[in-house]
Amino acid sequence: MEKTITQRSAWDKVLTKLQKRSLWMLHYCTGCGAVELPPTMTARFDMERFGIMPMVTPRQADILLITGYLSVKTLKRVVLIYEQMQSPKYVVGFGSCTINGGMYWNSYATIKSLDQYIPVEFYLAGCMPRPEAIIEGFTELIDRIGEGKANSWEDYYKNYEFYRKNQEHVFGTIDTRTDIPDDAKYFKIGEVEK
Amino acid sequence: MIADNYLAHTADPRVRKPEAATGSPRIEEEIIKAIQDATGNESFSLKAPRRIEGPVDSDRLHTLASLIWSRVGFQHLSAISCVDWLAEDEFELVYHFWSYRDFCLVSAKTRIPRETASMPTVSDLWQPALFFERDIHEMFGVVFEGNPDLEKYILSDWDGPPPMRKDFITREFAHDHFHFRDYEPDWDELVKGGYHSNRGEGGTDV
Amino acid sequence: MNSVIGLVVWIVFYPLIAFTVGVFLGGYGRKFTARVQRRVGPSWIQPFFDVIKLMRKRTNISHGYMHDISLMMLVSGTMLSLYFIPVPGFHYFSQFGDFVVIIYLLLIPSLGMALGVGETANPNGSIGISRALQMLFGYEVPFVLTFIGMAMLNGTTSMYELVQIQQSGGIATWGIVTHPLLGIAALFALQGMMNEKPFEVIIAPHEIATGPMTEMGGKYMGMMFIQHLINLFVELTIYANLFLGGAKNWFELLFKLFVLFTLILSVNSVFGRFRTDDAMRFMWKIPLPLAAIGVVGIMLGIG
Amino acid sequence: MSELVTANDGSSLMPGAKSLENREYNLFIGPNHPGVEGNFALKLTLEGDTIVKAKTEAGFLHRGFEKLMEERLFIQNIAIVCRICVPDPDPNEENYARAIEALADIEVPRRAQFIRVLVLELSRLASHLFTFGGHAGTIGLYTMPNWSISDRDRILDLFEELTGGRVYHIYNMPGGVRRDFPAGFASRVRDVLDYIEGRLPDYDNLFFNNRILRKRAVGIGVLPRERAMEWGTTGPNLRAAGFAHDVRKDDSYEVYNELEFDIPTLKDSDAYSRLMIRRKEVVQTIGIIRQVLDKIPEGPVWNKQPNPLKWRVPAGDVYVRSESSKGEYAYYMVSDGGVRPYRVHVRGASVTHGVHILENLLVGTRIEDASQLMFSLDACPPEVDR
Amino acid sequence: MNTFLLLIFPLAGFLIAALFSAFSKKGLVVGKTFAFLGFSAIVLVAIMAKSEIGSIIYGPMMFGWQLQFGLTAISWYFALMISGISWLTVVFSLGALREGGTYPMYYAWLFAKNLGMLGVILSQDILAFFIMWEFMSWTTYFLLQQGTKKARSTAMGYLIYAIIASMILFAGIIFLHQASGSFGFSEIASTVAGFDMRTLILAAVLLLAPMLIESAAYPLHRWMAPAYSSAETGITAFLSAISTRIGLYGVAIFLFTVLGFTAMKKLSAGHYFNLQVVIMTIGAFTMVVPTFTALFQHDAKKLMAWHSVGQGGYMLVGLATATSLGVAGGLFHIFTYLTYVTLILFCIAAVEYRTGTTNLNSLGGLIKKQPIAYVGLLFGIIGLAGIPPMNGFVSKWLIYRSLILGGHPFLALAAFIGTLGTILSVYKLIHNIFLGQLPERYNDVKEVGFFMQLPIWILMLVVLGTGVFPGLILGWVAKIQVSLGVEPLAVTLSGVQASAGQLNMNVVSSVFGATMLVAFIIFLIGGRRRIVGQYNNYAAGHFLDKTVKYNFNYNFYSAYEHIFGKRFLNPPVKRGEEGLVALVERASDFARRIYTGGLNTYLAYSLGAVILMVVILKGAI
Repeated sequence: MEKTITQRSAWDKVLTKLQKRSLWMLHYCTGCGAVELPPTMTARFDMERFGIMPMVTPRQADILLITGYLSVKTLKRVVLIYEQMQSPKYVVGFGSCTINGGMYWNSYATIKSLDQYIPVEFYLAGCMPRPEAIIEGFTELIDRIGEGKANSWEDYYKNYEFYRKNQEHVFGTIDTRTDIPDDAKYFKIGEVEK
Repeated sequence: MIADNYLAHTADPRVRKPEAATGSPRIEEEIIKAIQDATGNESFSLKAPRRIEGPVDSDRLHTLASLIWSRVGFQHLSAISCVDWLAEDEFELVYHFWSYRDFCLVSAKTRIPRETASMPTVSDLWQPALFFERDIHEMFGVVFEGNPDLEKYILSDWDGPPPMRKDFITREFAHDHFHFRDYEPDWDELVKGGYHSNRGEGGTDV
Repeated sequence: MNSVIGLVVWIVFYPLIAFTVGVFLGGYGRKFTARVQRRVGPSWIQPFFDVIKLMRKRTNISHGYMHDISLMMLVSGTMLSLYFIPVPGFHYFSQFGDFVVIIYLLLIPSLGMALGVGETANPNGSIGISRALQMLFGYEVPFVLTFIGMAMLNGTTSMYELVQIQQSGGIATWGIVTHPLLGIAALFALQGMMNEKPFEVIIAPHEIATGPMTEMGGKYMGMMFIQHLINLFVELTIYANLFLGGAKNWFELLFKLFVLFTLILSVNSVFGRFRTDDAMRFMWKIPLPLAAIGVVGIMLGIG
Repeated sequence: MSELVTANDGSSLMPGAKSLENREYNLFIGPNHPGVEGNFALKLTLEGDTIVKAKTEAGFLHRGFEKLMEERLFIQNIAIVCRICVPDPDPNEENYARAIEALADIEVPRRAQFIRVLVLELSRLASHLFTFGGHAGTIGLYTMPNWSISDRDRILDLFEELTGGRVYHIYNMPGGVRRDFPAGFASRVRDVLDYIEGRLPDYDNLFFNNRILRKRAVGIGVLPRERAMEWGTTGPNLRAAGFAHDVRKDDSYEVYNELEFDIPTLKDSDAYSRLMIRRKEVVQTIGIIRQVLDKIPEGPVWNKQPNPLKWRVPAGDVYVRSESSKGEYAYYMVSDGGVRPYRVHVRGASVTHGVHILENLLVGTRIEDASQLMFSLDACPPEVDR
Repeated sequence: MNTFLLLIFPLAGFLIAALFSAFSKKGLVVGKTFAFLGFSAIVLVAIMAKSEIGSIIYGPMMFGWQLQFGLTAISWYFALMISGISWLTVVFSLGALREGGTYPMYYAWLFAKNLGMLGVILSQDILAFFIMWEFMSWTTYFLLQQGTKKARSTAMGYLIYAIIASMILFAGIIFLHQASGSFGFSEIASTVAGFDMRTLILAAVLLLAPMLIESAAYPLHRWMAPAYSSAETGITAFLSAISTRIGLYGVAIFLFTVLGFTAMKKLSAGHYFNLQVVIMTIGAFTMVVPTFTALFQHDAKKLMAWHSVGQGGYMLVGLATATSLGVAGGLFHIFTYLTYVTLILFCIAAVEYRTGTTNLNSLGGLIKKQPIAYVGLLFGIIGLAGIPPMNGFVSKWLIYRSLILGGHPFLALAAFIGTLGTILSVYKLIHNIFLGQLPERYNDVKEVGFFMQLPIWILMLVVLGTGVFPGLILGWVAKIQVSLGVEPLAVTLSGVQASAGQLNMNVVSSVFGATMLVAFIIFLIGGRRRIVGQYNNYAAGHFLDKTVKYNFNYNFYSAYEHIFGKRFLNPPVKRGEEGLVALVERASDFARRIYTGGLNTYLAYSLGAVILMVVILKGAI
């Protein structure tokens, strides 16, 4: 029943064009890459040119920026916060550590591949990515949203079992108080795979 | 009581001793002698400029530390380090004391057995020891008797063995517990359809 | 208003006009602040994009029916007060309710918001509301006193008549000219009313995580945005009507609004925020005595 | 429910209703909150808006650096130690290199020592500018971060030119530094220093002399000198309490004892003086960098070392200290004569400021001031977590 | 005839209920039924009595004067309110009183209290007024005792004030009788008109002071909140709604009928200082100070009790303006206040019935469990805060207008400050009871039963109905104004038609409705929404569960404490007064030991002493 990209109505396209100009980023410094965000936000690179603003609470945020390595302890919080965010939501993996663990590949405390735990829209490679790279990434994200392609968040609803399994493998069961499969049914987001 | 002692040792901040700041050996010899007088411990020696170190028995450490603290004036506990000597089956605890008065660092080293790793706390003398001891307790499993707060702090979500012990191999743990990226992704697919998840076996991208 | 159709057209389009003006004011505000901060700043209609984005969120969470209703109260209360504010070409409703009504109608959004935020059961929100309500004492008291002064002076509590009186006499009869003390006091109060720094204690992201907005996401936040934008228009227009002589036409009105807003923004962008109690102390130390002196002057002038 | 209801005798309160009355509630600041520096959490218990109990929670940034270092070659570790403190990474590299130099008895060329001082001080400058922005952010003065952080970017550009990295430089090697100045670098450093010095009056007008900042920061989180020393405060926070302790002078390293600079102190030891001490240090730091540029000798920048992949450092242990922008930094390194360090213990500057001192100072302050207090202590969570 | 029945029915009810409670051991159901029937009858009689306005019934002779009772426009207004609120209280009590409770004379005293109040408002001469006044005060005392043990001591606090008020009033009556030789209102009024300044001041003080004490005007207001709040909650509602307002009835009668405008005009020293301004200033203080005391209460009933003090200030100010707008505002405010305060206290009682507490620091999140009580409370607080479209707004609007246009800017400001304080404290009330986190122990709480819901529904309807159509009540208020000799208000069904600006509540409400609809449409345009549990909440990345108390309610408005300091909340007056009450209690304790009876015995003695005093003073007359 779900509308695919090609079935979008003209009205929908217009609204998406407007909508993509506003992206709010969750103010959550998960890793050391966060240190490059203040320069990106402030006068020199000025992220707000693209309508991107930092936001405090997950309820208002569109982008969850995982700025670098994630320790297991943080991953729990990230999952909680990711589930608290309102769809559509976009996860951007930031830096090499999110892709393959980076230089912490043998650390007992950090995860090695972010997309096993939450769906990632795309990664920004580098350690750490420069503000130019961040802005490049964001414009890429804006373009994808405009084209209706940025739908990775649906993956979490559709393949919740997979993500849940991986999460539980790392840190056991947690109660985020959000019933994702039921939410998927309620909000009519895709089909939940058995 | 503690505050009084600090007051007694706290020199006026504006009156500095430039000759001390340059670290003349004379002062360090005086300190070694003062430690010797105060504690009767003769094993402390000058290792490098402004660095004095010596071994202490684990059961005498607290006494010695309090004497160093109260008579010689080493008011600053710079750090407590722990080294796991697996081969000797011992933990070595190194207490680094700094004197604001004499500009000199004293490292007191003590060894305790690995199995029954336990030390009296020095947090009654130096408050920063609260953190260092809790940290060592978490990372090595050393119990500090008398420390009021040895709860897990940094590793509060960790249920494995104390990770800094030498017999804990982090590489193996990481390989067992974390999913490593499969390094043969379908790049064409990634470029075309937007990157979703590389879900290993069975998973298909949307 | 000689034709019913004209009236209906006004009633339908007035909120839209106010919203549009609010969008531009909001965008201008962000652009202006950005320029002070040596940035480029967002688009002029950035608030509009934000609203569209927020209203198009697929999943929204609510904490209960009061949470929903509170947002409706928020928007409707602001729209309601909007209708009672006379602007060039439209003052139909201002005959049915005077300034006292407007002041009270402006409390509906606050109360609605407070109730909804209360239901979200988030202490950040509750602290924010507690601060917001306490701040009412800070800015409403001098503001109401200045209004009482103006009403006493002109012998009417109707905002439309106040505008007419000021319009008829030209600049010399503007409230800010005849009673500069009241005008300045009200300007301070306006700064607080618009929740701009240094009186921005309600949102305070570093302290209470945006306070009342903490649990607002998606369309809830979108409605808050809509209310905020209309409110910009409402509050600035109230001040313009009371002290800047209202306006003969919309160009004049918009000019006054943007000038006034610039004034407020320039203070906003170079100050941090007060603590709640300091903010109230400030309001009681400067604007309130100013307004009181002004009112005493008016009383003596009458007596 | 019926057992709760004892309203039959007209009593409006159930027995023990007083005990049900729970005045305290919990409020969390962080990890997902702008009011904390980095990924860190304050778990507050409040009564009204006053903090009655404060607990910190760290470990969100724990990567097990000390463990990782034991698994890597000496040379490999240079690349990861800088990650321990994100805003001010260079003391880590310098300390690590100096520890190896002490163990292996390596001579560092004088030019390299001067360059190290230059890098350290530039890093300190960058870190302080960052802190100013953060502190201003906590009181809602967002113009200041926009100014100071974009000014900090000029320093990062210098780093990029010198080392190739904006944030992490991986520049200090055992035996010296990785490369010499590019052509014309010194004059560009001077330009940036002039620029930043020229900006300081603007900062003063906007921020340091801002009456609202004074209103909010004066008298917040007072840490008397005796108590500061008891709690192991170091660095600018200790100097703000009126005690002139600076590792650069007292336990001098590199060529600091050849450079002239003051140790500014303030007496009040509140959030405002902790901020102002950093403001004063910026001036000192600019002076130090100018002296470095004036006095820097010509010569090699690196004593060539044997093949780093097979490099064995003699057995022994060493404790090296340095003064970072946050306070005392120290590395305790033990080598067993192998190719990898046997044990490296990192004593970050924030382990005292960010944990127990913060917890103690928070009690009795108000929720409004919590994050300002943390930023005034300039506690850097990754140093705590390692 | 109906007027007569208005006195007879409560009297009979009192006697029967008293007998009943004396002889029946287990009679709550019977008592409830009897009270319900009895009060229904009184309401019916009160409604039917409208046609008898203007008639006079002569009572027994006393002191050579035949007591007169009768209905006027204002007394019918009050009679309707008294009987109506009593009926609602009884209906509420049908559900709220539990079997096996210790309410020995609950309904008897309720009847007696009704008799006293109806007697006061029906009395057409000053002697009858005094006698009924005395009766009312004593029944109030006994009614107050029907609560906790604490209520006994706080009731004593009330009694001290009541006795002082009676003494002053008694002195005033003697004084006026001496001067005019008559007890009739009109005779006294004509004599007063001839008084010189000093005598007039004496007369005004002697007549108005007791009324102000009874209506709990500043600074004689401190008895009320502790006394009312420690009573049983239904009684708190009843008492704060109407009992104190009898004092305002007295103010209205004495101000307009006995003293008259001439007195006000005479008692002046300049434009800004006369009797009117003095009363208005008292009113202004009454508006502001108790409202702020309410702000810092931690008990819902106490908070509301302080508000019932504070709201009295508005009525007093309104009456004292003696303008068309102001008097209408004051009189209408008595009605509006009565409706929403009863509503609020009934809702609080509904919560108390289920949770057993009214402590604001231990409740929370009950909106999910008791939605009807919540909506009731919401309507009530919107009314109390005076926000459109509830009726509280109309009465406050009238008072504001009269103050602003009457040239009293600072009084108007005080009224506004009082309103702000009200908004703050009622928000605290609703937030701490119904919003926020639901403690685990209240997971099983249910909505209350039909009989407790019924008055809530009725009052909600009234609060909204008279807000949208204020003309329903204002029409009668205008008639009262005529009878009091004030220029009547130009009233329409939808509001007020005044010279300088009108108020049309129909327009305001319908625009409100329309904008609400628009807002609802905007709400629907947005995506689907889902209601989540209370622990699905932003906690800066922490996991919430029931062990975390994540609810801010204690010391809700702490910034004021930072500004004023804690002394602000505990002024010296209060301490002195507590000392006085303690002293009297000790004395009564001593007396109890002497007479070996209960407290009631002691009271009977003191009642006897008062009567003795009357007899002695009779000689003077």
